[in-house]
Order: sequence, then structure tokens, then C-alpha cells
Amino acid sequence: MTCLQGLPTLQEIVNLVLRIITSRTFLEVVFFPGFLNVMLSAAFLTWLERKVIARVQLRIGPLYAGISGILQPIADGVKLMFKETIFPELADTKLLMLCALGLMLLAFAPAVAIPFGEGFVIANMDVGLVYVFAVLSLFPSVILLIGWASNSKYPFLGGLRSLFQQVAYEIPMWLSVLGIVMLTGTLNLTKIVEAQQRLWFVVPQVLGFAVFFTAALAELERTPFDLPEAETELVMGWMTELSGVPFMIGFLAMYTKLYVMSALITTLFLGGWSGPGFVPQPVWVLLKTFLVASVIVVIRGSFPRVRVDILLKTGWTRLLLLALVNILVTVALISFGLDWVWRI
Amino acid sequence: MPDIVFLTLSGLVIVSAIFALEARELIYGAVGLAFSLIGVAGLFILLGAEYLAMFQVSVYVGAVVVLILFTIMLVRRESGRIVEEEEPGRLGRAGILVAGLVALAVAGAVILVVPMSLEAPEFHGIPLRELGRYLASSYAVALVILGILIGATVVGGLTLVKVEREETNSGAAQ
Amino acid sequence: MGLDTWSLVTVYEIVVFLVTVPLLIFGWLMGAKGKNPIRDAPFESGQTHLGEARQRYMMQYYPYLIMFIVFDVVAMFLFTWGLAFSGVPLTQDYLFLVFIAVLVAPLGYALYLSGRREFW
Amino acid sequence: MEPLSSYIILSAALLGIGIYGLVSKRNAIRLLFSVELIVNAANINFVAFARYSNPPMLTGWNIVFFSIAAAAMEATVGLALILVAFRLNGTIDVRRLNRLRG
Repeated sequence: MTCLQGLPTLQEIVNLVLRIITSRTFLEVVFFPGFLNVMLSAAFLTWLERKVIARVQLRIGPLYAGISGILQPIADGVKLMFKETIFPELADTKLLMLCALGLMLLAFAPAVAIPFGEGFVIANMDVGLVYVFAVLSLFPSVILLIGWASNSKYPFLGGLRSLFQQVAYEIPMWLSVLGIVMLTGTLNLTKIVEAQQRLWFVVPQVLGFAVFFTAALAELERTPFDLPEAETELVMGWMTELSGVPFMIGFLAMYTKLYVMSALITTLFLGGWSGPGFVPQPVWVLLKTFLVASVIVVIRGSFPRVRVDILLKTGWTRLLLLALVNILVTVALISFGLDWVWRI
Repeated sequence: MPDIVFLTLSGLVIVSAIFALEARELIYGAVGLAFSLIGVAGLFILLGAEYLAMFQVSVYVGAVVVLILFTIMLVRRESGRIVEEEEPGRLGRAGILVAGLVALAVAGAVILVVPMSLEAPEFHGIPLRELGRYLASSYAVALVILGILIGATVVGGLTLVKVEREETNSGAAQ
Repeated sequence: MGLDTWSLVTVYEIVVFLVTVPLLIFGWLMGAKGKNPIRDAPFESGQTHLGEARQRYMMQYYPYLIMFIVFDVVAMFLFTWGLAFSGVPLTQDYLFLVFIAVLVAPLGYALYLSGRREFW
Repeated sequence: MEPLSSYIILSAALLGIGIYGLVSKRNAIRLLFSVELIVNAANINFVAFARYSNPPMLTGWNIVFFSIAAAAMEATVGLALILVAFRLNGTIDVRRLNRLRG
């Protein structure tokens, strides 16, 4: 019996588990700003996209599952879970599975840095902005690997296009937020939101906002930059040969990325959680995020696709130049001493 | 707790580094290299250099590994087999011997010079603003030289690719 | 719980991992199985497939990758500069100007090349 | 925190792996991998020593900044060279790329 005295009793273990499960940190990580929120938001965005696109095209969209089809994403998810996972005969199955896992991990990773209220953020890191960009810069390699591992021509071409597109638009995106970094002198996303209490950054950084928004569209592979999965030429792009759960993960990852990008635009340019106080702060963040996402969706419904070489050239020359002009504007702003508005 | 983290990270770094060199497919090797570099970024975070870790991830894993993957995909024979004529044996054993000697020598020398169990001082992170200020003031010359290096890379890389394209187009290479 | 920032990121990623892996295994177990050469063939719009997709292809856009790496590094250095930037031009700002000025010539070369047909 | 020596041993091991690759591999891309590993071993040492000096120094960090940038540039040009060599010779086996020898 003596040797058992050092061990915790069952009661203690249960208590410990209960304490962990009900702790604020655990709830944050698993439920609200954390995993479940991101997943459900992404699912909600698929529904939103289908509804909005249907309205644009004078259709009705999902209708039967739940109230006006809001449970449709869940029904789709359950359906896909029971589908057969088919891989083409020449494919590299192990690498594909690994890439699906990696894609999921990558897609969910940036969401930890998004602040949902004063002090209401999972990871309040000093390098939050760069962290988000660093994680986003890992997507092209995973997608290229999926295209490669599928060993089929459409996914491979889609993967290559995706790679070049994301690579070409990453630099304008980085440089377009440099103005904000200069104005606030920090990379901490919470502090960036706090700096916008008086005036949102969309006003002084309107050029940066335009560049960031365009680059975000390209990074998300959405119309007018949806070349990697141009339905009429490349079927489904790099997702062509995915099926069952891997397809679901690829799909979910894309919408998670949409959510993260919209939330990032909200945080950086649209004041994050700031807004009239009659609505709680996290609700403001979600509202703005979904608003930005629906603007992106409406753009999908109304613009044609551009050609690949034009796309790449525009990315390098025009957007880069605009981002540099934005930096000069910011330098002028600071030099004239107007930056007191955003200094904390 | 940090001990487990350190051991996991160093295990990741070492194992995936070996995998990078020994994997049969070159593509797997590149994936191994990516994991190794991510592990090094994790070590940087453990050492308090968060910004450096992000720099490492975005430049190494986000850019260099992508370029490596792309090059590997370009460097193939028509048959689809990766060009690789490995010849393990004498050379491999010699490599292990040399590498082991060098690693032992380096580790031994450094550990002899540095106090064995030097404790880390208290550290609460460095304000990132200081970093930029310091970088530009004390390392200005290095910065300008880096600018020249970057310029040389642009010119060199583009010229190489241009030459390559012209050769390919004229049919001289095939 | 005295967890710091990066531990929380790790915990979060572990949660994602713990959801994804069972999902993949579940899909693998629940889906139908069986070999069918036609269904397992790569999709090529209904045609009989032509084998390996990993053939040599155009490297038309290789320069973009080179420029990407270069600008990735430059952007990171610009971020460190932007963090320290404060209205009054200090010596360091001029030094960064030199850093940028050095980069202008190769950029001009790159843009000159991009103007040529079939390159970039 | 671990003692400094554990970081040194780790980086020495990484250096050893890199040198092993340089000595025994014949594929040019694998040689590039080895070089990257060696550079990373050096970087770990820089950051570790910067952290363990009292008070922690920024110098180590800054050197690693330049080191990473230089290594990225090296990889860029190196890969372009490998590509050209492959198109001209049809191989990236460094033993066969000996046409430059006098």
C-alpha cells in the first residue's frame, strides 16, 4: 500500500481533469476563439458563399437542411466522411495523407493570433503579425506537394499555378502592412487594434488596404484570381484528385483561410473589436469578418478571371509599386507629426 | 517541461536532418529538410528569439524550400526517375567517420572552453523596436553589404535563368 | 494554468491534430474499398490517362521565385526598420536608404528583363 | 532551462550530419541540403550563446539575421546553377559535372 500513496486517487484525477476542462484557457483554446469557432465559422462561410452566390445568380441556394439550409455544411461534412477515399493509381498515398494533415494544421494555425476583444485572444504574441504571415507563407509548398503527390495532370498544373500566384502576391501583401507597423511601432495584433480606437487604419492606409485586399484575394485563390482552380480549365485545380475526408480537409482549409484572411483584414484595417458598446466585442469581430468575407464572395459573383501572365506581372509591378507609395505616404504622415492619433 | 520540449525539438531536428540526406526520393528529402528547419525555428523560440524564428520560417521554409521543391521537380529525366546515382559504401563510411570526428572535435573544444552548465540569465524578451534600431546603427555596413549581395543574387540568378532559357530555345541543350 | 503564448499555440495545434487524424482514419475505414482500374486512374477529362504527370514542364516563371526569395528577405529587414521608425529621421533611416538604393540597380535589371517578350 | 552544453551538442551533431552529407553524397541538391544544415547548426550556436551571455546580447541575433539572408541568397543562386548544369549536361551528379576541370 505504501507505494500507492504517492499516486493520486481516482477522485483527484477526475477533479484535475474537471479543473482543466472548465479552465478559461481550455475553453478559449477549444471553444470560442479557438478550434470550434474557427471550424464552425469556416462551415458557416461555405453556406454564406453558396447563399450569396445564389442570390447574385438569381437562384435560391441551399434550402432544406435547417432554416434556409444553414445546416447544409454539416450535412456535406457527414456525407464526405462516409465517402470512399480514392487515390489515383500513380499517386503517392502517404505523402497525400501527410499533406492533408499539414494543410489542416496550417490553415488553423493563424487563427490563434486574432484578438477577439480586450485581452481576449488565445496567444497574445509580440510577433503576431509576422507569425500570421509566416504561417501563410507555408501554404504554397503544401499545395505544390499535393499537386505533385497526386501525380495527375490537373492537380499538378493547379498546384504550380497556386504556387506562383501565392508567391507573387505575398510580397505586396507584406509591404502593404508596413505602414501600419510604422504607425504603431509594434507587431502585436492586440496593440494594433488598440491603436485604432480613435480612427481605423482603413482611412490613413487606404492604399495599403487596397493592396492588401487585392493580394488577399490572390492568396485565397478567389475570383478574379482563381486560376489554380479555374473550373472550366483545370476542373478543381490541386483538389481534383482528392476525395472523401482529404477533399473535405482541402475544402475546409480553403474556407478557414478565407475566415483567417477576413479576420486579419478586420483586425488590421477595420478596427478589430472596436465599435459601439451595445454589442459585445467578439460579436463585432465576427460581424466585420463575415462582412468582409461576403464582399469577397460578391466579388466572386461579379468579376471574370484574369490571365495567368497578366496576373503575375500585375502582382510584381503595379501592386509592389502601390505598396511602396503607401510606405512613402506613411513616412510623410509620420514626418508631419500626424501619427499621434494612433500612438498608444 | 522545457526539457521535454527541448528534447522533442532536437529529436525532430536531428532525425529529419538525417532523413533529408538519406531519403530515397529527393522530394521526401526536401520535406525532411523543411521539418528540420521548422525544428530549428522552434529552438529559436525556446531561446527567446521569436522574431528570428518567424524570419527563419518565412525565409527558409516559406521561400527556400519552395524553390528547392520546384527545382527538384524540374530536374528530372524524361522517364520520370529522379537523377540520382548513389553509391553507398566506402564513401558513406568515410563520410560518417569524418563527420563524427569533426562533430566530436567541435563539441569537445567548445565544451572545454565554455563552463559546462552555464545557467541562462533572467530574460524577459527584447523590445522589437530596439532590434531594428540596433540592426541599423551597429550593423550599417553589414546591411549595405547585404544589399550588394542581394543585388548580385538578383542579377546572377536572372542571368543564369535567362542563359538557360536561351540555350533551351535554340535547341543547343537538348 | 501558467502556460505562455507558444505553449498555447502548441496545445491548439495538438487539438487540431487530434481531430484531424481520427477524421482521416474514420474516412478511410468507413468508405467503400476495392480495386477498380478505371476508377483509380488519374482524371483526364474522361480520356484514357497518359501515365506520369511529373514530366518536364516550362520553367517560364522561375524568375518569380528568385524575386520572391530576394524580396522576402528585403521585406523582413524593412519590417525591422519600420518597427523602429519614428518621425525624426535618424542616422539609421539614411542607412536604410542606402540599403534600398543599392537594391535599385538590380531591380531595374529585373524590370528590364521583364519587359522582354517571353521572359517573365 | 537546459544548460548551454546541450545546445552545443545539438548543433555539433547537426554540423556532423551536414559534413557527412557533403563528404558522401553525389547529388548536387543533397549537397545544398548539407550546406543549409551546417548554416543552421551555426545559427543555433549564435542564438544560444547570445541567450546565455549575461545580460543577453542582441549581437547574436543580428548575426543570425544576416546569416539567414546570406544562406537564402546562396541557395537561390545555387539552385539556379544546378538547373543550368542539369539542362546542359543532363545530370546533377557532381562526379559527372567535371567538364570544368582543366
